Amino acid sequence: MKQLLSVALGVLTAIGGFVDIGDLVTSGLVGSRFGLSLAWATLVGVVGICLFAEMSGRVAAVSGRATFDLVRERLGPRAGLANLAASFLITVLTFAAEVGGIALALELASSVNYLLWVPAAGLAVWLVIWRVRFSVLENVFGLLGLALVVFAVALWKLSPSWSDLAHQVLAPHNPSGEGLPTYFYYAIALFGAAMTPYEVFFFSSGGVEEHWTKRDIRTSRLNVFVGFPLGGLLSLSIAATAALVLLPRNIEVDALAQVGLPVAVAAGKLALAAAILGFVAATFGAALETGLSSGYAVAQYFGWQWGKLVRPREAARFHLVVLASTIAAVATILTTIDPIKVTEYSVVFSAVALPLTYLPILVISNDRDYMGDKVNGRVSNLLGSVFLVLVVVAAVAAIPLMLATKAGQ
Amino acid sequence: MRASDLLGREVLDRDGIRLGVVTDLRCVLDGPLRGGLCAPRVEALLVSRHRTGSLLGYDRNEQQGPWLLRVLVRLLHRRLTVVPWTVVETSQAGPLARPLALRVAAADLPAAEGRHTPG
Amino acid sequence: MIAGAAVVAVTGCVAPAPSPGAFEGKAVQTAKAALSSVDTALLASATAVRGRLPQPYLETTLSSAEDSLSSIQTAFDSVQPPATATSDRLRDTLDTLLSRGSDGLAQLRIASRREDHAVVAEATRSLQQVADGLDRFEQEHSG
Amino acid sequence: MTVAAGRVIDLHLHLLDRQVVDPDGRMVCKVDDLELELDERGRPYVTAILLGPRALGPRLGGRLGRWVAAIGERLAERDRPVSRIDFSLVTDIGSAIAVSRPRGRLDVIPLEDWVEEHVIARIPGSRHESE
Repeated sequence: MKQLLSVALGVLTAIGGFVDIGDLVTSGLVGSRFGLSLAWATLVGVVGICLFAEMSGRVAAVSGRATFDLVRERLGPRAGLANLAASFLITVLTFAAEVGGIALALELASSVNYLLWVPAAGLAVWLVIWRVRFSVLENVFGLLGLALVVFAVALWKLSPSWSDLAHQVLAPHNPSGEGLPTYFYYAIALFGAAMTPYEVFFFSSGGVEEHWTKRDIRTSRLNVFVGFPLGGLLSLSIAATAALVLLPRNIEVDALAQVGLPVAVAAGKLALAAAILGFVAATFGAALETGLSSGYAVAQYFGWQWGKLVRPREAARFHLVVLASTIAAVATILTTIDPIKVTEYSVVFSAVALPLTYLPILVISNDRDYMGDKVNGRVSNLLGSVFLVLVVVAAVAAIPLMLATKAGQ
Repeated sequence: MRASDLLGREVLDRDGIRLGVVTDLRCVLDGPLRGGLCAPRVEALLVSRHRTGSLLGYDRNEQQGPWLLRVLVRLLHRRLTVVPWTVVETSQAGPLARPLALRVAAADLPAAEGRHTPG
Repeated sequence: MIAGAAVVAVTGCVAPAPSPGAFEGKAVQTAKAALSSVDTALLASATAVRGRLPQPYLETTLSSAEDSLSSIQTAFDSVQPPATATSDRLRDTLDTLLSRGSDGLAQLRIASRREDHAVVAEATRSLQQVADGLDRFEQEHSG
Repeated sequence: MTVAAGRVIDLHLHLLDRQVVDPDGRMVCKVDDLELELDERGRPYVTAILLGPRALGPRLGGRLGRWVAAIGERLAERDRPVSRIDFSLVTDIGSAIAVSRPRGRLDVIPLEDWVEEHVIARIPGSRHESE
């Protein structure tokens, strides 16, 4: 019974943990501009994150090595350092976006300008990382993030023509008025938002910290294969409500407030309150994950002690990096740069960095020295290879498309 | 001397023909006993034409998947040569000659053997 | 660093006078973005009138719509129009709409905060006209 | 992976850049480089794990590598040689490299100690595990 409970908890937190500011904004934005015609990009992204999160979890359980250990071992110190620099910058950028997201969500609840919330949000995130235990943090924010289910409720209340929605998903087309480069630019953004590298840094490091063994592989798989797809459904619900309410009214999402509007239209104040709670929890949870991940990446590259299970004094340099990242993230948002723009850039740059993270995972999960008999099966390898090609294509295309479309304008 | 002094070093054979660069040092744990383990002793140099991708391990493992990566990496490392330490010119005292010179001709070195993973 | 460079490349483009065609394209883009802001405010206000939107959310939505409309207008006004009569006319028409939109949004925000229903209704009507104007402008000049 | 005498390993693939852990499971460092010595027959064998910026720098190569090494030089106490862990302390070579002495008694990571003492220890709550 207790085990069942812990599995259920894991699944629930995975759902809540999948959605962050990048998913909220990108899904809402894409839904309001392209309807569900880009749903395929989210679906492909969900398959990708399931695939690689499962591999990284398995590697963590069998070899006790987290993702950035593998990056350095397999790419060598030089390419590994370049990878670290890129991954670290993107993780901190995403961290900044999440802190901005917390502040924007709090502004929606209070109408107090978000800039005033930013320092408080940064401090709260850092305090939780400093003092609160992993399992508590994961469960609380994962469960509160589930409040985002109101988007599914709102979708149902809008009583759309389901066959029409299904048709948009299954027969993707580019609605008139948007150029093909823009269409693919947003496809990459959705893909990047679903597969953000920090998710595997966090997932694998968490597994190592909790001393997963081979026996935990099944639990890890269950969390991944149930939690992430359900999280993907939440993203799709957000996109669908935007497509139904905002698209016909010519509203293109450029603020978090617009993402929540369809919920109010469909289901009223209480539902909207739940949506705001979900925004705060999802962005706060993701801020914790990105903040920790910035420390994980650096500490794992240099071989420093890291983690939340030891006293902060014993992982001094790790905590120093987390502290510095928090300050950098808060400072970034305090420059009054639009947090939504930061979010959009963070998901696109995430897409650029995908191969850097996922290649080493694919290689090690095939290495018998590490994995013994738990190496990838044929299906994992076939899909893994397909996705490796896909992430390389997305990474190469992202920046040119960004420049060509002026970041999707 | 450090391991990094040998890694990446160019290797020329007896006739001065370039063999490639040192991608790895193959060791046997039979050196002087130190503590609980015998120290790893360098038995041979693995020499390939490039360094890129060698750390992925595909150049040394026939089985490791996925197929796509194996094919790509092994294309880069078509000729992986195992150079026994005994044929490396080490007469000079102090730092080793740069590039490393061999006492034998390239043709006399075994090639296929290197494709197997040790251990 | 790459990130910084790309951000600069994407956002920092100050161009000289565009061609009439490009200017028209820019105007259509501007109208589209402005329409999005105005319609957001209208939707939020209508939802609030139906009692489905809490006051803080409404205020935040309205002021962010106002902010984006004002930055859209600033961006458009900073473009040097090509020296043709058509372009000047185009600029005047759109600029009038944008200004009316800004005024309407400010009026709506103020009235909403005071919960002055009569003025809200009036501001909504005038914003609806702006929205129709922007929509027409977009239809006429695109394609 | 267990280690038997006579086992064959590739230094770069199986030893360099791996995580070093102490008997308490604490992380010590990465294998930044390896120190080799020649035996009586002129064959090199591994005598120590080298670590820290002065070991990593030369492996990075180029300007960045020189820069990292120079920083290491500045941080190090005068005349202190590059930090090393003698190979006699190594007890296992696997997905991590195990050493037999606890981290605190290896005396190889002065920077961690400095950060601990001057930054982290001054923040309230640094001595306790999370709640």
